[in-house]
Amino acid sequence: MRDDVPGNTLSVSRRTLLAGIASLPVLAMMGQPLLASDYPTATVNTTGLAVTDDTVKVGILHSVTGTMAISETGSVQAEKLAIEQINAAGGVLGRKIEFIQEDGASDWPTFAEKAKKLLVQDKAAAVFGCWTSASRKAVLPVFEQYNGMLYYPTFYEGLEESPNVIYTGQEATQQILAGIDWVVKEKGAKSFYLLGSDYIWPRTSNKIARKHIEKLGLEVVGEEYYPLGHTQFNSVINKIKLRKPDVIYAIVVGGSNVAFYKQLKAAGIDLAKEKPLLLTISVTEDEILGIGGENMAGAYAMMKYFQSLDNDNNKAFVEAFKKMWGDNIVIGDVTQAAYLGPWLWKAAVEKAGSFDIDKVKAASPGIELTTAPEGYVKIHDNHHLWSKARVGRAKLDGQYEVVYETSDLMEPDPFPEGYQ
Amino acid sequence: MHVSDTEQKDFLLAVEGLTVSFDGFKAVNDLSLYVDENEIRVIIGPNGAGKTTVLDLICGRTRPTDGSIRFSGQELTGMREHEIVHAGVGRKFQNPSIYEDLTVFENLELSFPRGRNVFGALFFRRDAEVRDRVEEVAELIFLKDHLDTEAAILSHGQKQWLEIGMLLIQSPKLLMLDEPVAGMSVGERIKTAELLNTIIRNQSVIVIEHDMKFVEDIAHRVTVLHQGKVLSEGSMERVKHDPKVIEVYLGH
Amino acid sequence: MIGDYTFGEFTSILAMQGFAGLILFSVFVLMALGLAIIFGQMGVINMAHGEFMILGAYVTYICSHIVTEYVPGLFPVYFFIAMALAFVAAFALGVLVEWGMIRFLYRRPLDTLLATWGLSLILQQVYRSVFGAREVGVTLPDWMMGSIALTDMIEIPINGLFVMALTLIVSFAVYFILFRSAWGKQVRAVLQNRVMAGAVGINTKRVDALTFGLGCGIAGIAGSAFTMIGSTGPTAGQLYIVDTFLVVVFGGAGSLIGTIASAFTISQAQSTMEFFMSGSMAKVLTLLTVVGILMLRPQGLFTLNIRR
Amino acid sequence: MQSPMHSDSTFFSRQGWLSFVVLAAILLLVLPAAFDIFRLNLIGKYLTYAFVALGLVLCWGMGGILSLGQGIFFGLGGYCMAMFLKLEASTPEATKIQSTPGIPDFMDWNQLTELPVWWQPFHSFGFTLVAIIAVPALFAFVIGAAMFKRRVGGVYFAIITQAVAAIMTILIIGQQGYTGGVNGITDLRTLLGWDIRTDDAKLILYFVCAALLLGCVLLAQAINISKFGRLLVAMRDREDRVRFSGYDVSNFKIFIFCLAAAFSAIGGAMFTLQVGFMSPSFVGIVPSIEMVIFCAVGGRLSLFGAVYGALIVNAAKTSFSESFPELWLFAMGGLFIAVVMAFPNGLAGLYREHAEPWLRRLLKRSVARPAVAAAANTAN
Repeated sequence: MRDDVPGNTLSVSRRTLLAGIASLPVLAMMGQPLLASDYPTATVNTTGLAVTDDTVKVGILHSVTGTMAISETGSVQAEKLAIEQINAAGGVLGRKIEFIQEDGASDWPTFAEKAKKLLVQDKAAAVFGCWTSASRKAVLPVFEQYNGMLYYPTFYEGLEESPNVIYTGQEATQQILAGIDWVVKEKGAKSFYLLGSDYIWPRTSNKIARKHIEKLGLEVVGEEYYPLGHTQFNSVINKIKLRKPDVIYAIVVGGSNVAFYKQLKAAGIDLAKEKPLLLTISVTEDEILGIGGENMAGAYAMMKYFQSLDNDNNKAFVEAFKKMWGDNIVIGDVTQAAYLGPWLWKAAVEKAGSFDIDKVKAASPGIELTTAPEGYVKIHDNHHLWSKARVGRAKLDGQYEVVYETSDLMEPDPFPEGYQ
Repeated sequence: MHVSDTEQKDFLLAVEGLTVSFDGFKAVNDLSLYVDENEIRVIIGPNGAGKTTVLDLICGRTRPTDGSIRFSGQELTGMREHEIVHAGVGRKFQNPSIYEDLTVFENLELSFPRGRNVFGALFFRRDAEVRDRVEEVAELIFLKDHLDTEAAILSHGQKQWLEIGMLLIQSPKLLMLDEPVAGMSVGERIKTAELLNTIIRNQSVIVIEHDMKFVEDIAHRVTVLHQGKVLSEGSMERVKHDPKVIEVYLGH
Repeated sequence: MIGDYTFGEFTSILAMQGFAGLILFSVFVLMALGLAIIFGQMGVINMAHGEFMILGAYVTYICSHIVTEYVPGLFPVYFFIAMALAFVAAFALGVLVEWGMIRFLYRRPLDTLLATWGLSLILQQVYRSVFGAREVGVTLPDWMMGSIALTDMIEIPINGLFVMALTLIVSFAVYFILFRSAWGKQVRAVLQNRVMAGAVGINTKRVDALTFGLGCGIAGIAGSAFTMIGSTGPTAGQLYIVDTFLVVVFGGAGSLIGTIASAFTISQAQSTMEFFMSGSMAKVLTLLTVVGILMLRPQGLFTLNIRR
Repeated sequence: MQSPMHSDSTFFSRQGWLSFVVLAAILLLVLPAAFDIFRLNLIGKYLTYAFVALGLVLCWGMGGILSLGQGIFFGLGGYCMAMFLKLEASTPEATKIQSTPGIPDFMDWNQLTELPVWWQPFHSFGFTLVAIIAVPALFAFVIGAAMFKRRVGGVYFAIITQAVAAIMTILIIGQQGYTGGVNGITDLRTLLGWDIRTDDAKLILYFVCAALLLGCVLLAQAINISKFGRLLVAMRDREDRVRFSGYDVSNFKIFIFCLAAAFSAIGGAMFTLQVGFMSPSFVGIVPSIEMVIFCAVGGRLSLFGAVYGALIVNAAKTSFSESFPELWLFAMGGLFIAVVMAFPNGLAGLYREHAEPWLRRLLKRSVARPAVAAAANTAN
């Protein structure tokens, strides 16, 4: 998805994993644990997955090293937390989850290689992993060939629908459309300047945004792409000043982010004044850490989840997460989506009454999760999630304040008619 | 000796009005020089007189700012180095420039004028013709018994000979030797003089040398350079007694 | 494109764009000066140049933390202290690297390339282990943020002015050190004729170490200044390396004036093209032009036509 | 006079043949027997880098031309192959979900409605095979001709090739409608109807890869022992002497650069086949420099060393990143420095200095080796 964020292993805080268990209140809503004895291994596992009478193996496949480690660390932490909590609540079909973690090393062939290892050698019943589109594209053929289950957490450009993948993040239309409608309605925005790092996600997202803006009869006054890692944005800032758009719609990623927002501020564009207003889909709380709250304050982000979300599920989630991984940690949209993966898988397995991939696949559409930190989610027939779209306004302290959420769940539409 | 009937002759090498400047400094300034067939010409001059630069200009290593260099009817200025070599000009450098990792045989073989393009070199075969020619040249340069010696372990003088041999094997019409006897023993100098006198049966030679004894032994004519210009030219005798030359060499 | 805008807007934008180009120019000069000394004067290809810059950036980051924590009163001026420390840290590391590695490789420029690339990998991992993988941000004193509004349209970023002033100071300092000081004379003597310089009593080893250190130190200052503009992360240094080398090579190695001229040419070209086309294409076109010109004129823009 | 060196017929020395047989046995017998297909596929991937390293031995080790842009050619070869496979995978039936069925998926996502003209020829397998070699070689020719004719060499050449690699990456990523962008060209399935994703196919592809590699080693050796090979070394050490012996030095450099590019391209194409996709992450500066280190670790003067270097460094990378991911960069960085400072001739040099004398004593072989360093270098 977002790409090329320089960085590497965030040294995972060494606190005891058991801390996570303290957050059992979340689990109260999950009903009574099932007993493994009611589900004999021979019947729940007919395809030779790594399922025994009391354990089931899953894979975690993210980059722990390389440029993507910085972004994927949160997802690994969330997935481990979810697994820990599920085990504490009795596991899946009465079986404890054991995870095998592999490092994709920010290198797409390595992802493919490790995915294959997880499926072929380890017989993982499910894999939670990947972050960038490139890594997902690299592993997708592997999952389809060896019939595995992948839970993919990142918001992404859509244009994909694989029976072997559950997309727990938003696809582009879910993330973008409601937010644009909101700025048009609430902020009276008439003209937009689209800006992005140069690769598929910003380009596709901008394409969808542009079509939507034009459908609304409004104007796109500029569209620009900069290479990943670009750090000089003065020219484009000048162009923005010249064209005077109401909204800067920015999908800049990685190190470029920091440069872009700092230079924007230095050039006298104070986001807090909202003239122009800045709307982004690429800056989560994680990224603000690097950009600095003072450079970002006043910007709007369109996501489905913000750490500040005010509901009981989220409070419990944030508390458990901090207990497990440290108080200083921030939780972004993708981290939350990664947290959903193990829970959605558990629900599907228990609905199917089997670990068999084909049965899990068949059982997945319609699975609901009322305990999700973002509220309520449900798996669509197209394997994406129904979820709400929200808009947050960045504050000085690096958190977002939720200023808008859709009243209904947005339907996932990875191949949006009229936006292609 | 050669009589200077310069006007009528077809020179092997005719350098006229040659000038080169490096950032305004004229290292060679409007220099003219004529070399006959089968002549040994020695260029002398104090340090910085432009001797080596003249050789560089002739063999194409340095591009002249102005002037012409005609070599047996061909204009050399503007030609690329290897084309100048193909035209028949061979050049030995001041410090022996040989392939130290290779044997004497291989050094000579690499200089053998066949298979000089990419595919020629790929499909080059070491046949009898090559062997015979290598041996022939090796004999000339007194290295017949060292054919299998790695060039690195030759004496300094032998390295000088080897480099001369590498030129000879190409049968050039003009050899340009930059200080060929530097670092040679007296015996080696004598042999080198012999060698030069043998080879001018078929070719001409331009030599830069400081060793006056050696110069006297070999020179047909001497050209004295000073500050990029020809100061004096003629037989060794004449040059030696030219007051301008004495002035330059003995100082004021 | 003038058709869409009023004359006033157009001139403003011309001014703004010129200024953007100047900032980019300053950035390039800061990046390239250190490299020009090391590569141009010493013939060493320092692929870890970017990492020396990042060292400066991290030093600044640490300073900002220490100052906020312990001596908040100094905060408005801490940046100057930070830059001085950044220079010292990068200089010291540079001297150490020269002593431990570079001095064995003076005759093998291509090998310095590989060895310093290895060094850059190690430094990246050190930064990552020490500072974490995340990008870190430096908090700037208020007076360095924001901009001066000249007109409605024309706003001059203060940090841009700061970088430009810094570039000017550093360039003059380098000029004086290399061309007006006794030590500079020694440096140039060693570069021109190492043996002879040694023979007349110049400590060539010391000169080498200090020259390398100076180049690295300037990189440290550059890195420190860049915290105002861009991000600081373990691998951020690699983003700069190709640009920096192109600036130096394009200018003609060995010529500091050439480096400055080439930084000016490349920055103006890139900034102008960025205005008329997408950033990616502008970048590609700039690089292509530079490579193309280098193919026609491999010695770079400015070079002495020397006698071989 | 008729000493061994004067006869031109020794292709390899005796040790050279032995080394070749050992390498062939390792690649074709030992490794396939020792590892399951999953690991073997990985090794096959490492071997594709050995093609690049082999090219670098010729170009850098022998010829002194350090290219920091070999990833460009690896990538071009890989992309040519990927384009063919992608077209084969994008049948109208397989892509009926798209708004324009029958074109690669990423084109559809980028609103392309028909196949670009320059993609058309990649429907033909024959054309693709030619293109895999010809496109990179031609590109290398253009770069080489422009640079070498103007005597750009050494450091300048390295930096410029690096810049070209940067340009290539930005272009490929930026032109995603035509190239698949940062994702690359993915989801490749069949080669002329043959499913390349099955274990059997991977096994066969491994053997094809190993055989091609051995073929390239032989070709490289043939060049080494030819006059061309000696000229290459001569040019590296005494360029002016070669030039003034009447050779157009630039032509030789261009040729060897093109050949190295072609080797890299074969590697790239085999990479695509074995891994199942191609992406710009193999084109840029970092992979290009890593490829140089494979060659340097193996020994920049040794053809066999290059192969072992690529294998060993990559195997180390995989196992290191599995067990101590944090240490990997330290190890890699240390390796660079160590190779340059302590053993510039790499593993091959160590082998020659230490292992070989010991082995010889062990085998009680007293055969005098040819004294020619160059010949010995290439034979080991």
